[in-house]
Formats: sequence, structure tokens, C-alpha cells
Amino acid sequence: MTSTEVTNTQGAADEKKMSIVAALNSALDIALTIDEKVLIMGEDIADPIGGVMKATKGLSDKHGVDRVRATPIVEQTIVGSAVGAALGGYRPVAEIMFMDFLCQAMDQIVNHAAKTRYMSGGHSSTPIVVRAMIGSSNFGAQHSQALEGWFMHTPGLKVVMPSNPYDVKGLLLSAIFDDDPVVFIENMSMSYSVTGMVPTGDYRIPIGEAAVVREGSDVTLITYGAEVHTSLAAAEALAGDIDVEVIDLRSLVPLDISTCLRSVQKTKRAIVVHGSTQFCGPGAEIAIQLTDALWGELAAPVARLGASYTPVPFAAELQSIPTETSVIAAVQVLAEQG
Amino acid sequence: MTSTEVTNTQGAADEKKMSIVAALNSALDIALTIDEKVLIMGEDIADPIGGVMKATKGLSDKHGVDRVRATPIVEQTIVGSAVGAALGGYRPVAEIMFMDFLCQAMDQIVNHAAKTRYMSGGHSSTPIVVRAMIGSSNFGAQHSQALEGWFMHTPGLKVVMPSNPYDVKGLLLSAIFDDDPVVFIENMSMSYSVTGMVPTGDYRIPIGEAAVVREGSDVTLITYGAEVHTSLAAAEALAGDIDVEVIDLRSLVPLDISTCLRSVQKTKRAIVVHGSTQFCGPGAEIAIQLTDALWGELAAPVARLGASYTPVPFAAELQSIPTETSVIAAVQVLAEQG
Amino acid sequence: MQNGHTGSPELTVPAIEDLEWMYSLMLEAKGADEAAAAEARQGKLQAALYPVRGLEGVCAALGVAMTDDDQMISSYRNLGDALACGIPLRTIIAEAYGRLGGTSKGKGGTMHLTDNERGLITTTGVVGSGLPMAVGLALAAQLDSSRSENAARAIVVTFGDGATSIGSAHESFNLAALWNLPLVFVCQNNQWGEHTAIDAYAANPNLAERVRSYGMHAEAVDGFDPMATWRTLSSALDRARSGGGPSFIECKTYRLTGHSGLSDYSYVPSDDLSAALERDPGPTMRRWLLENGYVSEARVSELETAAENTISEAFAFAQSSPPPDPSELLDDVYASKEGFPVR
Amino acid sequence: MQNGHTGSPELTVPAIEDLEWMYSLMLEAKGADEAAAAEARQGKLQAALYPVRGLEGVCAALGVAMTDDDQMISSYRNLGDALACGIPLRTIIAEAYGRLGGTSKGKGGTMHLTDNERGLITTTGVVGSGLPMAVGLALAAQLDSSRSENAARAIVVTFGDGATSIGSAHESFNLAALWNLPLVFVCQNNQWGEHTAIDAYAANPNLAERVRSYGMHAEAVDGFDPMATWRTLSSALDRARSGGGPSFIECKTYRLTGHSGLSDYSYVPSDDLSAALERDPGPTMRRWLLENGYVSEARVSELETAAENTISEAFAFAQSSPPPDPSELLDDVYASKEGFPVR
Ligand SMILES: Cc1ncc(C[n+]2csc(CCOP(=O)(O)OP(=O)(O)O)c2C)c(N)n1
Ligand SMILES: Cc1ncc(C[n+]2csc(CCOP(=O)(O)OP(=O)(O)O)c2C)c(N)n1
Ligand SMILES: [Mg+2]
Ligand SMILES: [Mg+2]
Repeated sequence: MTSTEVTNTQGAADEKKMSIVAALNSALDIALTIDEKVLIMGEDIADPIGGVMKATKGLSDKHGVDRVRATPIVEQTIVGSAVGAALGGYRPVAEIMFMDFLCQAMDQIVNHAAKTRYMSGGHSSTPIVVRAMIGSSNFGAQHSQALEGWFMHTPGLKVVMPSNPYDVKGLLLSAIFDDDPVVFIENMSMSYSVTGMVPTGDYRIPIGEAAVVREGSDVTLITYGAEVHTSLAAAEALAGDIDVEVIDLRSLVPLDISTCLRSVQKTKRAIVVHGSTQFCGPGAEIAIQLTDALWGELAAPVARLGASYTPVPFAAELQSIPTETSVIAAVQVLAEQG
Repeated sequence: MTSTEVTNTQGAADEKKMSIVAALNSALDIALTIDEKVLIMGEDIADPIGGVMKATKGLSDKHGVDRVRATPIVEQTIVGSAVGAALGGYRPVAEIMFMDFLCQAMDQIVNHAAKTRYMSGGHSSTPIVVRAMIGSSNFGAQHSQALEGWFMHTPGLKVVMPSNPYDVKGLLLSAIFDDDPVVFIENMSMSYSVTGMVPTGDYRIPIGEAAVVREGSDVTLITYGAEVHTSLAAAEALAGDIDVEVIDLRSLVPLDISTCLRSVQKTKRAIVVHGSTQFCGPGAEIAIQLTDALWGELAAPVARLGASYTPVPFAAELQSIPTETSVIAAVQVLAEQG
Repeated sequence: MQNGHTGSPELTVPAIEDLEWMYSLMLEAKGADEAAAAEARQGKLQAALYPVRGLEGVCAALGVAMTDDDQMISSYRNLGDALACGIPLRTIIAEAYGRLGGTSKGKGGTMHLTDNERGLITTTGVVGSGLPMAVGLALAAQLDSSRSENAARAIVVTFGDGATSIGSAHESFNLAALWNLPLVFVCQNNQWGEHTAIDAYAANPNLAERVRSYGMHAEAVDGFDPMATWRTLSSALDRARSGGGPSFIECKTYRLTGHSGLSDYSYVPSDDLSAALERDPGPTMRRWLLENGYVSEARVSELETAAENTISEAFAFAQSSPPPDPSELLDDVYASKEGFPVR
Repeated sequence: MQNGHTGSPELTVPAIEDLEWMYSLMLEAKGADEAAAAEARQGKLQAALYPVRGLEGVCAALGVAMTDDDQMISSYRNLGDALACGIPLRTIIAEAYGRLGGTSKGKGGTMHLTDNERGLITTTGVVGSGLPMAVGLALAAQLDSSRSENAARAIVVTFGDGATSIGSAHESFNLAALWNLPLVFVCQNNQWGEHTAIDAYAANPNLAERVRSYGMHAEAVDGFDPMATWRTLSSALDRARSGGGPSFIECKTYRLTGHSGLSDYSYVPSDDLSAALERDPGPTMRRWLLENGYVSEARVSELETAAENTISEAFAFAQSSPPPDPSELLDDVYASKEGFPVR
């Protein structure tokens, strides 16, 4: 699925079909195994339950509740204590159930984790990973927000948002062993439904490298996370008619704009597709960077398709987030333009 | 300074030279006087001190500590109780000293204030104003962030960021009597240094109307808040050489893109200048909207000049935020392009 | 809440009509939870569901203790609280189906029931976030009563035991005490926060003791005993209305199901669960009503049949209520749509 | 902290060298605060300044009670805390001037002193935010000591009385108690949070009592009495190091200046202030040292002269230290610069 080189240090040959949750679990298990400085903290993450999504299932039994620590309901202190443990030499992974609850932890993420290196004149590192999940409209407006745009706008953080089990595992391992704080974002809609072959051993995918997940010559869709699948479905539906290239950014900070540029230089037409609010969102940054770099070369303005300027509605009839249909429509409009 | 019509309901003729703090004080005093449902809450806001910036000086003595309430250090609950009081029929103004501390209150602003109307199917209103101040690098990286981009990216909020006492007063009065939650952002650097003639009575400036604060024909600078002054200074410095138009957005949500379009249709060149981080910031949204609407008409890509991708450094030698010099340089580069 | 009932604490037990209403509420809450879970299991209902099981008695007591003027802020586990406010079951269920007939026109969903007329001012899905809002709502009530001749109203905020861990709770306790607000913190202590037991997350699980140290009235009551709960809540509400300040009432129960509608709860120690089930508040109240002769067997059956009818009528109403039109997506974000981005 | 000193609580008073060091620290803190304020008043120093005045005795006691292995997280009012960790005054002052010779190369400023080698792990400018980080740092210490033969270390977090209002403090108290962490919460209670007195923001201003209810050791001590403070802190630190869990020590003092370097404090009741000034810890300690014959008049003068020299040397060093080069703006954001936006 990806073109990225794989560093496979143990059991290279072994692969298994995994869900995203299984890939998360495998990455966490490996990290806990190979480095005693790795810790996990979060609500309900200890066995027997092993996390509300079961991403940590079996890990406290195997590695001990000292290292896989269930916490009270204290998002601010989950992240804050991760920052403190990182300053004390550990590599903590903080699990926050729904991304919306990162609102409780913004101070520790933004004022502390993102800034300790700078404010200490480079003397301190804060190697934490904050894992958080974008929920779904079935839970309503407080359990479904995609807030990656905030973190992209916060210097000092890395932001990762993979779309498949292989990338999830390789990027989570990279994130845990990265010396900078990483916000690692998962989509609940993919947790069990997206599966794929994943090496059982340790491998890393570099943070900051996009993947061309479908080649095409007419229009480039630049996307990440769950919208990779929406975009791929739209591309398939349009196949034969419009030839669509799809780029899975995988990381948002650092942002692999070169891979995007190479593609759009070829297609001359691009749409950035994402599940977060369109207005003042990631797509605006990507679109203007492409416009700037390819001034005079584009066949039409770089388009965006993000979520509507509304809270996420509960009723299924109200669609705020890009769908296969809306992506298809956007591609068709763009292909006609210019 | 602005072209906006003024609704002056009392003492139309009376004007006074005011600092921004005096304008804030006057707006709050009028609001408390004309509507008993107006409340103010925040740390240290009661007399004798009347707020760390003295914006509420004299108000608790005049209107009572019941309505001008000093709170403990509880940003989350300052905003949360404002939301609750608003749901109970009041119009609370929550004062948060430094905008960085809004990190503590994101849940109440984003998950609650911004969404109660929608989540209640339109049955509830949450007419709060959250006043917060962008500090300065003298205080370091945790007291100097410009976070308006986050709030623009959050549907359900209005975002106001005025640049002068006249606008401050007229917009704050509008914000208080607006039925939606408003994030009202002040720049510490202007609090006392920027003064102007301000009517002593009640008048309102509509939220969502930009002002052309300097006319010019070569390049448009689109800006707001403290960077209006930086931009005006740069424009003056360039006068005779490059003729610069300056737009003060005043409100970011709703965003008055029409005023920007009218200007850029004329100048064909624009730079968005702001003190918040450039990457994934307000400038990206404005730039891509202009690009889209004026496709084929622009002489050069819409440029951006925001803060560098760093925490705000303390040492004065390190400049992360646009300066007169950097704005001048950006205008010169743009004027040569295309 | 029962129309016109003032929740006076002098009575040892509520009036017969209130007792019947309490029992009916408990039946409706339990039955509706079960019916919703069944619908969800069949894939016919796409909604997060948080059953009230174990807390029915607390909700019923609250419904009688609150007056029509009192107001509440609730959380995701809100079905019983909503009934306590007197909200018709059918609008609650319609909201779960995302239909126009719901309390929020289907836009909020199960975690965001709102009915301003009936006093359910807002419902939060974020643990602990109701408390700061309740502080503000209580401030509004306090200011209103200082300005008018109208009867003072009290504010109730409901939340779980797990919510006492989070920072917003602490800030709110202090502020409520400091400002002497007419606020009753109703802690629905079911001994679990999702999958974590109270002893595993609280160094001192005596929550009332902890909150007492803020300088406010705090007490624990057996939430499986609806009468004791009613008395304790009534006096807390009276205290609030009469200027006596806030209270923290820890209603001790036990969670009789999983955390959410369909979630596994095999991790709950079976001894604890069966001991708790012995004290299941619905059957307990039924026995008590009969043993003390407050109602006859026949009347109990009547109430049970009525509750069943209410439930099936509610689901039928919900299922036949139209969904919002796709064009309504952009409504209700702001007071007016003018000038705002659509995407 | 004093090199090699173990802070043993069996001694009634610290060793003479420690007593002298304590007095010197108090002089340096007060003198440096004053010199910095004078510089700021003349516009020569552009920095937020939060004087330690009133807390010098607490910082001095902490410096002796902590071992070299112990670690601290402090807040904006950190000059005395930094000296307690043994950080040379000149790097503290150089940071205030934004110079390369500062603890953070001038990038952090006065509110963000950091010296990992000397145990000052981080300093926050956000009220209350140090506590969650201290929980994590104490967790690291606990895990480290469970894995090695090395002596256990304790973690100290300092914060003001006003910080006890905010949610993060509450979350941290519970977690520290729950996890039995080697953590000492040192509440520098100067009776004021900026311009608001403790009685105006806390319904129960007995902070130790409040924190005790979390199930941890909590006590108040007279922070104007450096010996009593030293004894209390020493035994709290010993308890932490020996697995006895966390403590909350409320050091009661009074703020002897304005909240910040140049701020007005005419709102402080003058009777309270003059009563507090009678107990000014520096002069108190001086008298006590002399009266008890620990040091001679001559030695006291020597220490005073030395402190003055240290202060002037520190300002001279700071002023002559070069500022960072403009090109360093983009350094230290990430471990490596590659791939990141510059604007
Ligand atoms: C801030 C926040 N963190 C986590 C969650 C996820 N969550 C939902 S309910 C719950 C448990 C709450 O326990 P408790 O307060 O005891 O209430 P109960 O569900 O038992 O009624 C959790 C952790 C949330 N909704 N909000
Ligand atoms: C979260 C937050 N809110 C507000 C402030 C502004 N502020 C700085 S110091 C202070 C008072 C703190 O009082 P206290 O905790 O008693 O410490 P002291 O300053 O007295 O040492 C306030 C409100 C802040 N820095 N952080
Ligand atoms: Mg519970
Ligand atoms: Mg204080």
C-alpha cells in the first residue's frame, strides 16, 4: 500500500492480517518490550479491559500495571504527567479516548510539551506520544471532532494521522522513539474495519513522508486518515472517466509538500480532502503552498473539501464530512475547470 | 479611522481621547448600565485593582461585586460558569488574562459554548464574550501566543480582534449584545499605547465588517489587531515608492472577504499579515479564498507573513512576529513579482 | 418533575401520586434502556447509549424533590434525569433516532438532550464539564432571586463518581461554596467509571468527605433507597432555595449493566453485582409500595402496563418522526446564517 | 542544594555551613530581586519579574532539605527555588536579560529557568501546570528506584496558594496519593494570588486540611520560620524517598512586595503587611544566627558582603553576555530542523 522503505529489525518475514487496533497493540507491545523507558497511561487501559478500543489489551498483564497505567478521568494530568515522565527520562504514550477531550489537555500539550525544548534553550526533550481518536457522529458533536489543524498550527509538535494498519504500526513506533512530542491521531471509523497485512516485528516508517497510494494523471487528491479511503473509493468510482491520483500524507507535521508538488506538477489539478473543518483548516495551508509553488502551472485553483462549518450533527441525514459522493462531485467540477 | 456607520444612542456629540483599556472600560460600563443581565467574571477584576490591565477599574464599585465578580484562578470554570449563566439568561463577559490560558478553557469554549445552540437543535443561546489578551515576548513563550486561528477553525464561535479604541468599544458592545459566543482578542502591546477619539456614549460596530484603513493602488495588506499598526507603518515608509492599501479585518468570523476582494481586484497583489503562526494560520484561509475568487486576475500569488514556526522567543534579538522591516521587505518582493 | 409538587421535606414520604410517578419513572427508564439496546443490537438504532440501570431510584427521587422552577444540567447518562424533569419519553427516544421529534431536532443525539421549558438546560457528554456550567446557572438563579419577588429556584447538576477526579469538579466545588450558590451537586455514584472501579482511581473514595473539606454541606445517601434519597435531596434543594448554599449529595448505588448500552461487563466482580441486584431499586420500591399499602397489586399492574405502553408509544413515535432535511445542516450554528462560511 | 548535604531530619538545625548558605541564599534572592526591579524601572531590563520577597526562608529551607539527586519543578516565582537547586545567580540573571549565558540561552526568559544537571527540571508560567508534570516526574523517580540500587530521589513541586484553586492541582493530588509517589507539594502560601486575598477565593482557606482529604499527608508550617520549615520539608522529603508517599506542605508566609516586580500593592492592608514585615525571614534569621551564637557578627558581615558581590557580579556577567544570534530563532524547536516550516 505504501512506497516507503521498511526497516524490519526482527522477524522480517512474518506478517499477519491486522486491524488498526491490532497494529496499535503490536506497536505498543514491541515498544514496551524493547525499551523499559516506554510507559503507557490512560483511562481504562489496564487489563482485563485493555482500553475502550482494546488497543492495550494484554499489555498490562504482560508488562505490568506499573508500565501500563490506568488513570482516573484526568486528561490534563494524563498528558501533564506524560510530559513530566518524559522530562524524567521516559517515553510515555498518553491515550486520550476521544480527541475532543484533548480540549482538557491543551495547556500541557501546547504550553508545555510543545515548548519545553525551546524554552529550555534546547536543554530538555519531551518525547511523548499523545494518542487520540476521532469519534463519530453517532456520539454527537462532542465525540467526533477532527482537531489536527490546531496542532499543525502549534510549533513544537509533530502530527501523525495514518490510514491503515501498516502505517499505524510503523509510524507509532517511530513516534514513540522520536525525541519530540507527537500527536498521533486515529479514526474510530477505521479501528476495526480497515485491515491489512502487517509485519509482526519491529519496523519504522519515517514521520514526514507521504505515500502515493493510487497513481493517476488527471487530478490529485491530497488527503490523510479516514478520508484516504473515501478518496480512494471516489477515485475507483471515477476510473475510466477521470484518472485520479491519491496521496496519503500520513504525517501533517512535518508536511511532505514535495510529494504533493511532484504529483500536482503532473496533474495540474488538486483537491485537499479532510474530515476536519474546511475553514482555516489543513487544506488551506496545503492549497496555498501548492498555489505558490506552482504559480502559472495549475489548470485550476487548488480546491478543498473539508467538513462543513457546523458542529458535527447527530442525525445521519445531515452530512458534514466529505463522502464518496461529495468527493466525486468535487473531482468532476475540478476536472471541467480551466 | 473607519468607514463604518456609527449608531450612537446617547450623547452622540461627546468624544474623548481614550486608550484601548479606557475604551474597554467604557464599553463594559455602558453594557452593565443598560442591561442588568450583563455580568463580568475574571481573576482580579474587582476594585480596588480593577483587573491586571485595569480594564474593569471602577466597575465593581459602581455596579457591585455581584455583577463584576473576581474569581479564583480557574479559567475553565470562569468560562464554564459564563456558559451556564448565559444559559440562565445572562450576558456574561469572561476575562482571561493571557490568551495562552484559554488552553485551560478550551473544553468550555469549544465543546460547550460553540455547540450548545446546534446540539440543542436551536433551542439554546449562549451569548458569552470571552475577552483574552495576547501578551508579549517579555513574558516568554507561555504569555505571548496568538491563537485566533484555533477559534476561526471552530464553528459556532465569532472571533473579533480590533486594532484601535474606537473599534474596541463599538465591537465589544456588539459582542456583548450578540446572541452568539464571541472570542474577543486584545493585544497587550496596544493596551495603553494606542489611543484615539472615542464617543463616550453607546455605539455599535457590526461584527463581520472590515475597514479599509489606508487606501492604495499597488499592494493590499490584509491584517488585524496589532499588525494593523505594523502594516500601516510599513505602508507609510513605502509611500511614494509603492502605494499600499491596508485592510483592518476587525472580525475574523464572520470574515469580510468581500472588502478584501474589492481591494485585491484593484491592486492584484496581496499579503496577509498576522501575529499568529503562519503555518496553518488565518492567512492561509484568506489567501486561498482570494486566489480562488480572483483566479487569473492576480499579478502574483497571495503572500502571507505570519509568525515563524517557533514558540515565541524571549530574547529581543529573536524576532518571530512580523515587524515593520519584514512587512516592508515582503511588500517589496511582492511588488516586483509577476 | 411532578407538576405542582413542591418537594417539601416535612413529609416522611411523598404523596401517593408522587410515589406512583416515581415507580413509573423507574419502569420507564429501565424499559426504555432495554428497548433501545435491543434496537441497537439489531442495527436499527445508531446511537451511543448509557443505561441508567441502578440509578433509577436516584432519578425518581430527584424528580419529586425538584420543583417546576428548579433547573438541571445532566450528562450522557441522562435518560432518567430527563424523565425526572418531566420530559416525555417519546421526545427522548426520538432524539436517539436523530429525528425532528427529538428534544434537539435530532441534531444533538442521546448525549445532548435539552428541554429548556422543562428545566433540562443542557446535557454534556464530557465528564465533569457540567459542573462549571451549573455554577453559572446557579449564579443566574441567585442573581434572579436577589432581584425579584419570585420564589427562588435551585439548580441540580448530575454526574458520576468518576467525574469527581477531574479538575473542573474541584474548581466548581470551591466556587459554589465561595459564592454560596443555590446548587445541589448530585453525584450518581455507581462505583465505576467505565471499566475502572472507584478504589482504583480515588485515593480516598469517600467522596462526600472530600467535598466537605471545601467548606460545603456534603453527605452520602443510599441511592438504592429511593425514600432516603428523596429526603436527602429534598433538604439539599430546600437549603439551596432558602439561601443555605450548595450541597454535595453522594448517592451510592451500583452499576447494574455495562458502561454503555452494548458493552461487556464481565469484569465487574459477580459477587458485588449480585449483591447489588438484590437491592435493585425498581423491585425494591415495588415491594415497599405493596408492603406498606401505598398502592394495591392491581394499581401496580396498571402502572406497569402504562409504562410498557408509554415505552412502545415512544419508540413508535420516534420511528415515525421524520429526520431533519439535509438542508438543515447549516441551521442553528449561529443565531443567523448570514456571513458565515458554509464549508 | 548544598553539595553532599543529605538533609537528615534528626539534626535539630542544619550544619553551620548550611545555615550560612541559607542566610546567603536569602540575601541573594532579596538583593537580586531588588536590583532587577531597579534595572526594569530604568528600562534596562525587559522582563516579567516575580519577586520572592517573603518566601526566602522557604526557598532556603528547601535548598538544604533537598539532596543533589532530588529534582524540582518550579513556577514563575522561581529565583529562590533556582538558588535552592544550586543554580548560580549569574545564569539566572543572564536569562532575565535574554542572553546566551542564561539557563536557557535567553530563549525562555525569567519564567522558564531550566537546569537539568542541578535538578531544576522545568519552570512553568502557567499557574498550577507544574503539578501534573511533577506527578510524571515523580513517577519516573518511583520507577527508577524500583529498578536500581541507587538511592531513591524525591521530587519537589513549588506553587502558590492561588494555584490550589485550579483543576490541575486537584487531579495531581489524587494521583500522587493514589500512586504513592515520592512527591512533595510545596505550597508557597503568601496569602495572595495576584491582587486577590486567599479568603476571597477559597471557601476553606485551610489548604492543608483540604489536601488531607485526598488521603495524603498534609500539614501547614510557619514559612517565616526557616528552621521549622526545614524540619517539615526534610521529613516530607525523607518520607517521599523512603516510599512513604507524597506530602502537601503549606508554608504560610506573607507577600512582602507587589505581585510582580513593579506592580503596585497599595491594596494590601497595611496592618497585615507591617505585621508580616516584623517577621521578615532574612532579618529574623540574622538575629537568630547571632543570638544562638551560630555565627559571629563578623561572619554575618562577610556573608552580606559576599552576597552583594555575587549579585553585582551576576548582573555584570549578564549584561556582558552576548544575546543569541537572530539566526538561532529556528533552533531548538525540534530535535532536528529538517522538514519543518520556517514560517
Ligand atoms: C473528559 C472525558 N474523559 C473521558 C470520557 C469518556 N468517558 C465517558 S463516561 C466515562 C466514565 C465516567 O464515569 P462516572 O463519572 O463514574 O460516570 P458513569 O458513567 O459511571 O455514570 C468516561 C471515562 C469523557 N466522556 N469525558
Ligand atoms: C492558568 C493561569 N491563570 C492566570 C495566570 C496569571 N497569574 C500569574 S501569577 C497569578 C497569581 C498566582 O497566585 P499564587 O498561586 O498564590 O502564587 P503567587 O504569585 O502568590 O506566588 C496569576 C493569576 C497564570 N499565570 N496562569
Ligand atoms: Mg460511575
Ligand atoms: Mg500566592
